[in-house]
Amino acid sequence: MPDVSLPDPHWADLPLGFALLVLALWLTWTQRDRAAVIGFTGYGLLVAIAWVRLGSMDVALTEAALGGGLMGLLLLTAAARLGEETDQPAPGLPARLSIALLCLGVTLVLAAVVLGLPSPAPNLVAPVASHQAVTELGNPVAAVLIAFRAVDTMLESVVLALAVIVLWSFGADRAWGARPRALHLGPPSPALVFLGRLLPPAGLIVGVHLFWTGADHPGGPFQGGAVLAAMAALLWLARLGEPPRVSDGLTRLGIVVGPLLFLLIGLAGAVIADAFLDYPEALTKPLILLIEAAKTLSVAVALALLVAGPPELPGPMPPRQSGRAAKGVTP
Amino acid sequence: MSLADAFTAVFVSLGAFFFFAGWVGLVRFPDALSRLHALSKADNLGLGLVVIGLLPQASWPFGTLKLIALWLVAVLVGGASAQLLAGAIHAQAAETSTGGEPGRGTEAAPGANGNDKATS
Amino acid sequence: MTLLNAIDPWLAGPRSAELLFPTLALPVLGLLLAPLLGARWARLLALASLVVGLVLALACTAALVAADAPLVYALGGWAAPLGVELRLDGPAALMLLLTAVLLLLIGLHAAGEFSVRAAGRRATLAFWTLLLGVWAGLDGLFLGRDLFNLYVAIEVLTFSAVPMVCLKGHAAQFQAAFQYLLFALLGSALYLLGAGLMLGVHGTLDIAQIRVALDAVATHPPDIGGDARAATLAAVALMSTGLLAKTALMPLHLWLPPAHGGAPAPASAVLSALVVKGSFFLLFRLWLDLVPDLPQLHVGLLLGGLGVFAILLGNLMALMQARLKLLVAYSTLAQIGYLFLLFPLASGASGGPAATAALIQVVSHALAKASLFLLAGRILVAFGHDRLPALDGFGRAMPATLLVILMAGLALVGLPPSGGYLVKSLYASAAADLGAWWWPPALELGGLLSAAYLARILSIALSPAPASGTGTGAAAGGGHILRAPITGLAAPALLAVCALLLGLLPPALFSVMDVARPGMGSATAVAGVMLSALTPSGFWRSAGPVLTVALVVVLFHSAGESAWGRRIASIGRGVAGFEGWLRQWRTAGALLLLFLLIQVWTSIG
Amino acid sequence: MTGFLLIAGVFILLTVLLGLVRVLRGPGDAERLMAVQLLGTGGVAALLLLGSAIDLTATTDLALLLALLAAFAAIAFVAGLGANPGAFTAARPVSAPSSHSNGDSPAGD
Repeated sequence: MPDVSLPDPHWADLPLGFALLVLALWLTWTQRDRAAVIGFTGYGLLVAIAWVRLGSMDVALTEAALGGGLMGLLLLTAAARLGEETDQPAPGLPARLSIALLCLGVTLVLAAVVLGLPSPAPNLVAPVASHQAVTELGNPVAAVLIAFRAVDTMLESVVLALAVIVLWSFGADRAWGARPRALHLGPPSPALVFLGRLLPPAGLIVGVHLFWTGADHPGGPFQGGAVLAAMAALLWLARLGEPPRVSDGLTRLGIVVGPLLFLLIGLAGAVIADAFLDYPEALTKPLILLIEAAKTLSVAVALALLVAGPPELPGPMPPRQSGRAAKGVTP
Repeated sequence: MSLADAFTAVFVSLGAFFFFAGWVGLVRFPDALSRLHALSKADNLGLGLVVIGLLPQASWPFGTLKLIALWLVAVLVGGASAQLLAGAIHAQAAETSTGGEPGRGTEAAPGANGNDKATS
Repeated sequence: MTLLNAIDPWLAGPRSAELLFPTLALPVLGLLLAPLLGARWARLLALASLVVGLVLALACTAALVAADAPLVYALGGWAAPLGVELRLDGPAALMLLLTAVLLLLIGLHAAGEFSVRAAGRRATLAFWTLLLGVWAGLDGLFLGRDLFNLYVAIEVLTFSAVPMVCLKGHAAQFQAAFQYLLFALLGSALYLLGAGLMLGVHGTLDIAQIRVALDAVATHPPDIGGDARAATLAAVALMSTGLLAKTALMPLHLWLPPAHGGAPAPASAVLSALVVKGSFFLLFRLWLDLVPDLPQLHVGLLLGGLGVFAILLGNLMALMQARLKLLVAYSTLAQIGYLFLLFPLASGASGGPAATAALIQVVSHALAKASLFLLAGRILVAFGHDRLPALDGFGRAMPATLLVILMAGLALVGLPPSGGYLVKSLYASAAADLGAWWWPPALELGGLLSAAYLARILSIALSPAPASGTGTGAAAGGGHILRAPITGLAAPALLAVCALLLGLLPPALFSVMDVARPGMGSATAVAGVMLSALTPSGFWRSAGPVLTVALVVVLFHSAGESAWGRRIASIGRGVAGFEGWLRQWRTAGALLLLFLLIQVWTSIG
Repeated sequence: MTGFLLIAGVFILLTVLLGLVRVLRGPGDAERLMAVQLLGTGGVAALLLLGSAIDLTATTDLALLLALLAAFAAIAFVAGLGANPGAFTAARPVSAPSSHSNGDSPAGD
């Protein structure tokens, strides 16, 4: 980590923290979906900047890649599909007040506990730094993710692959094998098509750069994959391409290749190295790069497909009410 | 202060000024389209001037190239999203005047105003 | 035998801990291969991996017994705190075995229902992939000893369990699944917050190392060690509140009845028998392994009190349900309550007889409940619905099914020699040791209420078919009963018999649970309570009240329209209204926060 | 120089933070979006200045990322308007809420 202790305007963090707090309170208070989603995108930006100030560039990049691109897209399309009206009445004042009080209590308790923590908090910086060389990685976060705690990273990427299967299983039986259509949101405007033609090449470079630089600098497969996924979603949104069918074998391979390769190399490690998820000394760096490349691909495919939604049949969908009723009939 | 630093100081200050102007416009201008106009100024000029100002400070060649690429991307993205927003504002203005749903208005329509005050 | 002799030295050797990583990797591998192979092969893949998994679980247990010490495996060769370790002790081995056996049996049972021909490609691929996912998550939970690793495992479990609810694609199922997802994620967030806090306090996430650090703190003067201990307890409170939401301890149960009641029967069986036990097992680990001196914490009273609340309200609500699957789901809520008596009654470093009781309850309920849900699915298939008032006389159409329901039900009621009986007696002996006389009566009352709903099912099943004019009775229009094949009874019957005869197992077998938990003494405790139960007087002492209650319910059922009947029904409506209020989001959310505050308060205060 | 760059960065950040008033007050969603847009651009500028001041190359990467993804909120917003039946006078309802999206918020029972 670079030394950020030079001239550090701590006082400038005060407005940032204040803005975060105000925006968070407004977000919980407002009742209009779309306004809240737009506010939430801004909140994501602020959080990313806050992570920079806290010295966690990797987290800041993740927050920006997800919160700035895909999250806003996902939430706004969801809000659009739901319509502006919510059919639930707002809870009454007593209910709101009591929950607010309880939240305040929890916050105070947490604050008391966190402020009472030893400073500096005991941490694993020293052991990570002393063993980092084994992994031949310059970025300590990458070393933790791919070597020291490889099992967690592997299982998290399994969760992502699982999430796509789960989302697909939410589609209708008769639509199985069709394409996802959540991003078919009306005819694209010329400006959107223009962006769809020009932005993805730039995004491709940034995404690959983030993956590649992740070995030694902040960045990595997740951040890079998220950028690539955002670009794919943009292409689909501008109708310059179509999401693949759920029955497509290559797509499925793309979803699982990251965790699968991770697991298989890990299993091989039990034979050719010292333990499950260990790397043989001579091949450490190439194997790690191979895993990370596959992971980038899988993250990109999975995130893009998560935004694209479950498979749907072409043609105008039935209106909302009858759509829900039709759901009750299983073929 | 070297020449490069002076250059940086001038251009970064100008950029900062345009951000300030963009903010004033966003908060003070009366209708959505003029606010959007003010915003585009900050987007393009503000960021562009800051980038130009930082060029002498960047490492050659990758830092400089990265900065220029960033500015190109920002101009591209800023222009296109302004276009998108303007289109949406127009469509909605047309819709509100032909008796569309007022609650969705992006203009300072009374319906939108009232709706909002009730929640905030 | 020769094969066993050949591998025996290896099992006892130092490399036997290497059995742990395939146990975790196998379901993950299956889960990733399933979408590649497609719906047509997913079933075969899942069942084949489950068979291998059962063998692995048996080998793990054998190795554990042979070593008579916990098996520890450092993943990637990195020891804690830098790396992540897997650890197998007695309770974990028990859970591994239970999971492998149950998933294999449920999988075999569901093989016909979830095939491409019967359920379509979508549901088939999803079901078998998710089954493998549940298995992967559970194995991760049982083997993990690192708080963040456990978090990842429980996420795998949640993301696999939730969509099982809506495999059939009904609108109501989607709503139930969505509720389940949101509440479970709320729990995850709290857990993660607690784990992060723990890392900030101790600089490690390894449970054993945190325990060591805490013991070191305890020897410091309070003004130095006090803060760390308080922060640790606050972190445990955060994690455990999150896990309470995932375990659906009443009144944090809003998601469970619609989810477990609405899912396809095999999925309900998995969810009820295993998934809620996963988060409970983590609670077991947290409070027993992490925080010393549990009995001195008042938080045990809170958890135990909620447990009693769940036992009483869950059983009452089960008694009043109009649908069979919802009845079974509410019975799960009550049975979850039994698990939580562990916390006020645990004693000593390893929990004593209360820990044995909780683990046996996990096993016994899993067996009985999986059986009941599979049977409810059978009835659903046969009659096309599971509305109890319209199932009059179903026992005459399906006598074998009714018999198995009774066996599984009696195990839940806790008649000797069932697992339920072991649980009650072990808790009673733990309470007697602590002088806490007020817990056992709640258990007994819960058993009687269970007997009441069982008797209600029985009297519906055997009631004479109504006059043909009304046509509501199941047996009345015998023509449209779909005869389910008798082979479908094999798995539920096997499970029910196991649950009912759990107490007859040789007590020495229970000592598997004691490995690496010094002083738990399961074998002796079980032997003690079973000896007293197997005398005629001991049997009647527990069976007498149950039979009386059953008789009363049957009589009441046949004379339901009396003034007494109406009065009781109006009380019932009041209870149901209260329970409905508890299942509102704002109530459940507020209670979640409230329990968090109380836990922090009582454990630190 | 470092001090100047830092102060300029903080100034720009403060300016765009004040623009968040538009998120809270609206009046319309377009204004909210503009404020978020301004926040994004200002954030990019502030990050560049900060990164240049204390020599963090990664902040430039982050700025690049933010600039690249800045349009997504606007894209989603406009696309969402188009998807809402009645928002445009399109010939056919292009996409009503599909059957899978469970319309109800989970509140209440």
